[in-house]
Amino acid sequence: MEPKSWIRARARISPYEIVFWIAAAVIPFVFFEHYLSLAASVAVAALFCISLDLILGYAGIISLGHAAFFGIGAYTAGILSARGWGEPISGLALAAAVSALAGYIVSFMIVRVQHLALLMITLGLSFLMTELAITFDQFTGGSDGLQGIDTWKLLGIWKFSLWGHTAYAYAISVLFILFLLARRIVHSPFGLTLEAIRENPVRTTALGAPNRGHLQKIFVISAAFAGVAGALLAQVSETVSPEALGFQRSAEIAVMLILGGTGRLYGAILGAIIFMVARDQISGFYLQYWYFWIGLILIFVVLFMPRGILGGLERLARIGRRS
Amino acid sequence: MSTLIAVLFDGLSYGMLLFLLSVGLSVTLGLMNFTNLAHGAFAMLGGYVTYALVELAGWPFLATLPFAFIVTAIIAAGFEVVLFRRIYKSGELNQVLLTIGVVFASYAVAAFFFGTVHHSVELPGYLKGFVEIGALKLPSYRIFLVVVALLITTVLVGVLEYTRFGAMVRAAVDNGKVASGLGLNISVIFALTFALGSGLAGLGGALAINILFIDPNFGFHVLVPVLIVVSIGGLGSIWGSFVAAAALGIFDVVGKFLFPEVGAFLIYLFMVVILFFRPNGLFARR
Amino acid sequence: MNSLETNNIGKAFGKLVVSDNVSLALPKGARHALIGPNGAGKTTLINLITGTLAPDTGTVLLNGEDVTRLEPNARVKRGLSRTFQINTLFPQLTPLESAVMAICERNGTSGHWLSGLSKHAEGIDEAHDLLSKVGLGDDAVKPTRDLAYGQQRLLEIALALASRPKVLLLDEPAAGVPKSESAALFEVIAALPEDISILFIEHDMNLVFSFASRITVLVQGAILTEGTPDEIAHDPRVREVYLGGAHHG
Amino acid sequence: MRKTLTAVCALTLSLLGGSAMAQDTVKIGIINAYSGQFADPGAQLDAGIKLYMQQHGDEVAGKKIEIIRKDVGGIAPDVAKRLAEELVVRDGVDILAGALLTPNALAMGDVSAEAEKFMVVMNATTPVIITKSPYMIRTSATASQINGNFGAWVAKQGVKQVYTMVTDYGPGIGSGAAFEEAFKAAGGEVVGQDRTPVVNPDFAPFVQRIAEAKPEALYVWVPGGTQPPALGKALAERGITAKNTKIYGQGELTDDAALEAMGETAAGIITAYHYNVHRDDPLNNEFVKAYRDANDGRDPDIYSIGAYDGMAAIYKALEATGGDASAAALIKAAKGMTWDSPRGPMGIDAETGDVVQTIWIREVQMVDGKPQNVIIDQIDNAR
Repeated sequence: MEPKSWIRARARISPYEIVFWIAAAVIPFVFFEHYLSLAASVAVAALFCISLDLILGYAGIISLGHAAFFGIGAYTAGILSARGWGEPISGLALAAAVSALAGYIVSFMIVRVQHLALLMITLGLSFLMTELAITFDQFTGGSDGLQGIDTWKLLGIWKFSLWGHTAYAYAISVLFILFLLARRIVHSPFGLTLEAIRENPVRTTALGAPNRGHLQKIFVISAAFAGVAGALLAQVSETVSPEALGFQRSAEIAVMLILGGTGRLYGAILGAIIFMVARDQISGFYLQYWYFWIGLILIFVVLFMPRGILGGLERLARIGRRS
Repeated sequence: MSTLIAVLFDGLSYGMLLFLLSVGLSVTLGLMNFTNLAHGAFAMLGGYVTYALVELAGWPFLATLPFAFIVTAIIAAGFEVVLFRRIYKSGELNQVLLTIGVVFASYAVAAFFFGTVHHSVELPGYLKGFVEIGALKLPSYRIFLVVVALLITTVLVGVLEYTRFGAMVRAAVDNGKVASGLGLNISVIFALTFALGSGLAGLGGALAINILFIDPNFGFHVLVPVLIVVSIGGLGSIWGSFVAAAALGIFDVVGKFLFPEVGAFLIYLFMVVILFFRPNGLFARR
Repeated sequence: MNSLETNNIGKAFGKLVVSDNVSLALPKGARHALIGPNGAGKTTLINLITGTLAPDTGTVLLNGEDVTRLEPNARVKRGLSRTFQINTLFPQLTPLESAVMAICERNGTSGHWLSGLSKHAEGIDEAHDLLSKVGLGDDAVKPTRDLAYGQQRLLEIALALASRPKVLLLDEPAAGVPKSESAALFEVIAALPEDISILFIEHDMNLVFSFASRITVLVQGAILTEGTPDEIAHDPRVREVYLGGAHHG
Repeated sequence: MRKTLTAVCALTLSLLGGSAMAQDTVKIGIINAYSGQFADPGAQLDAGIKLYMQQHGDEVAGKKIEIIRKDVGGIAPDVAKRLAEELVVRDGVDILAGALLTPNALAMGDVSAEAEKFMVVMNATTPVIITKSPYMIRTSATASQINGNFGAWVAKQGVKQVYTMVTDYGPGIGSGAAFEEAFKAAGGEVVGQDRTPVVNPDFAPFVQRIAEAKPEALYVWVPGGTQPPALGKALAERGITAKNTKIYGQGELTDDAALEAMGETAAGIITAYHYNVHRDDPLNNEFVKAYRDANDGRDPDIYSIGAYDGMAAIYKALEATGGDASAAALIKAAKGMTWDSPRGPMGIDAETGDVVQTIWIREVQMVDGKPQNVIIDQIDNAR
């Protein structure tokens, strides 16, 4: 194949994608009207998952503390709103900026360590942020969570109500826009460079790449994405508590991403959908013991779909096409 | 003065508890390079074995400890053969996901059999209360913990450094191909090593009941402190874990004693700083 | 002015001296071979020149500029490029992607995160030309891990060329290449642009003597002798240390 | 535009559906922690609900009571809020209840206010929660109700100086502050303040600090569960007992597990609580026996009684409204209600909707060689 068209094909939008997004925009409103609140939080989780995929799936930076940036975004938007400015979109923008700044500061540390040390440092930062949020209770409301968040009407028109129509429309729109941005990033020269660094950092250095600089840059971008996801949750649920920064949220999002499949963007979205919906449905049947079934699902996926659910589906599709 | 000694001793004994819980992970994660987040679940298993034997079958506490080790080791070996063995080469992400799955399931199983309530065990009289040395009051159970930890360290270092089994483990880990060429049965050695590491977790869990109690969340709860100890100590280093655990325990307790308002920060700050400058931990094996 | 110079470069790990006051000079367009028995410190010297290792003593000059304190990637930007003895590639990426990445890094577009890759048409064309030149044109869009070993060696060279080096360090380019594929490799090496100065380590004496204009013999981290292929071929000391006992084939 | 239109249509449809169902059943949505770190108090709370319904049937004023349970999994206000919204929107509940944890209760309160649903807080004790919705009542206790009154009581016993040690999160800090404020108002002095971590605390360093400070009296607040026995052990192991330091605390401090851990060193500790499992009273005895029978011999605790009385409040309010489950009717009926509970006489404040009850002051005494909480005083109609 001609190289330029091969490169172009690599980034071409497939019909499946178009179908997916139309379905995502329409199906919840039409068929799952009573699940819009859940759908909105799935969209938030998917966005957060994409932010982790940018560093883990594309750049190979593993993190057990990414909720730190999610939480910073959530608190930024939350505090802004509780102090009297509840306009949602500017809240997202500010949250992105503050999280990006935090990500920039942390990134100097992140790019110098790997493996277990990286896991533990990110985890430690997540715990430190949680402690900070509890300690500075005059800003954050402490462990009871931030009170008084009031999200204004979206674009001055649509009110956020408990029916979740505005919430879902807002969340899916933000997810879609940032997904397009993420998609553009991973198909840019920068995205290719990141994949190369993930594959072999020794070689990229030998090709003149400043690995750390590149990794810092994607870390900052990813932190901003996570911050937007956190801000979305704060605005839609009108609550933030220190748990937004915590280890459990970090671990859960990593589980969703690996479950869906890393380095694919859609793996992040699929992982979030499957994990959140499975938990909602299973915990409806097995109030106390749903952990058991979630655990079995995770074990099953690792054993039979080692590249995540999306990776497994791709393999099935390939086998199907061949036969 | 006696308060200072008492505080240092509290720190040391807390550290020893952390050591007993984490030394097994140092073996499985450090030697076998298997990211085993289910370590805490095996510790919980050992804890419930001791609880069941003491409270339901009426055994004396000390007599249950070997069983906490053995039962956990056998069940862990079963897991190794059926599940974990398949993912040694699948990369750490898959290992994280699968072992977290095991922790999730273990929570539900524990809640089903033992309820959500926390349990403790009845200790024999000589492990209760405190021992008075002059003006110094040292809790008996904590003295016991320190003694057990020293014992385990000695035995473990002896086993891994000076026995044929230890040599085989190191050979299998360093170079599986060469070792199997020498006629070693790698999969048996790995299963035994995993059973040893998890059995130690079970023993740690049994010893921890009296301080941390045991409930279905135990597997989640101890995971983070245990990972901290192992990462700071350095993978695969028994002494590293020992020193790191002691240092962490003392640092944590003394920190909270002197600066209670920032106590919770210190331990994480300590870890982040150490790992930033020594990413492989203080006593890395490699 | 020499393209590459090392002046009394030294490095020791504890008591083990791996590089002992090595001074080399490559004029523009040099074809300079570095030979010596295993453990002579050849790859170490390459690592000291590229900056992967920091020397204890001495300096490295690149086109007259002292680069001893520069990071490896900064030296690449100044025209120093290398290949690896053991394939050091991007297994999941295709040769085309690998080369495009290398070219983007060279021309400063690797940080562009908002423009699609396909917008960088010249880079893609250049990458494909480069791959075609080394004979990988037809396999440019196969994942690297699926390429034959000899093809992967060629990709090593192609990637090193993508940064348009003035000085190229080849670390055993023919290592492990089966006889059936080595002809293609020799052709590529012979056809390298004349204005690039090349320092190469090689055990294949056919390649060394057919290609090098000067040869340095390294033993235990130090230079034993340096000279033209003719001089080296007839130097009894070289025969003794190199061809005598230590040759490993 | 079309989106708003669908939204409006959906709203109308759901409202119609909701009112149609409301004719024969009253749905109660319970948001509680059934899994995770708080699963055990969650289980006790749920057992309280179950026992009440087992004893009183599932029909009130001609309406069938239907319970829909949701697991919030721990402290997660965003999830609690979503679940509350879903209960209202998807399941069409009439009443929101549960609210084990303060952050979750606060988030549920928003939904109660917006959706105009009656809400019963069955556990969370932070005072401010009750202000979140005009349709809310509480059947547990408030941090200030127990500890404010207790602080004044302690000062009245002639205690001059106290050292406080509370868990470093909302309920602990709130309880400690209420105690200190009342204690100081009555002329006492706070000589030291420590905060212990919420998760996995090793109490050793804090107990050492107390041993070093040698205060006249110690006030402690720790959450129920593993912490009271752990603290009990830490105190006993370092020789701090009521013999050398007066020890005060909220009732969890001397729960049965803690008493077992401390043994006779517990004697003399004085605590304040709104529920005593061992209080000899016909209503309580019957309740405890029934609870044990239904739960493998386990004793009820504050979570159980909060939920039990929460259900009592719902049943009584529904009886009073003749089955009208609208928030306005229920809150009107519930406010000012009083009844006899296993915990003692209790009621709902006519103004605030918060709980009014007797606070019991108990001292640990050795009874038949075993430490027990013996009631030595009581504060009636505490608010």
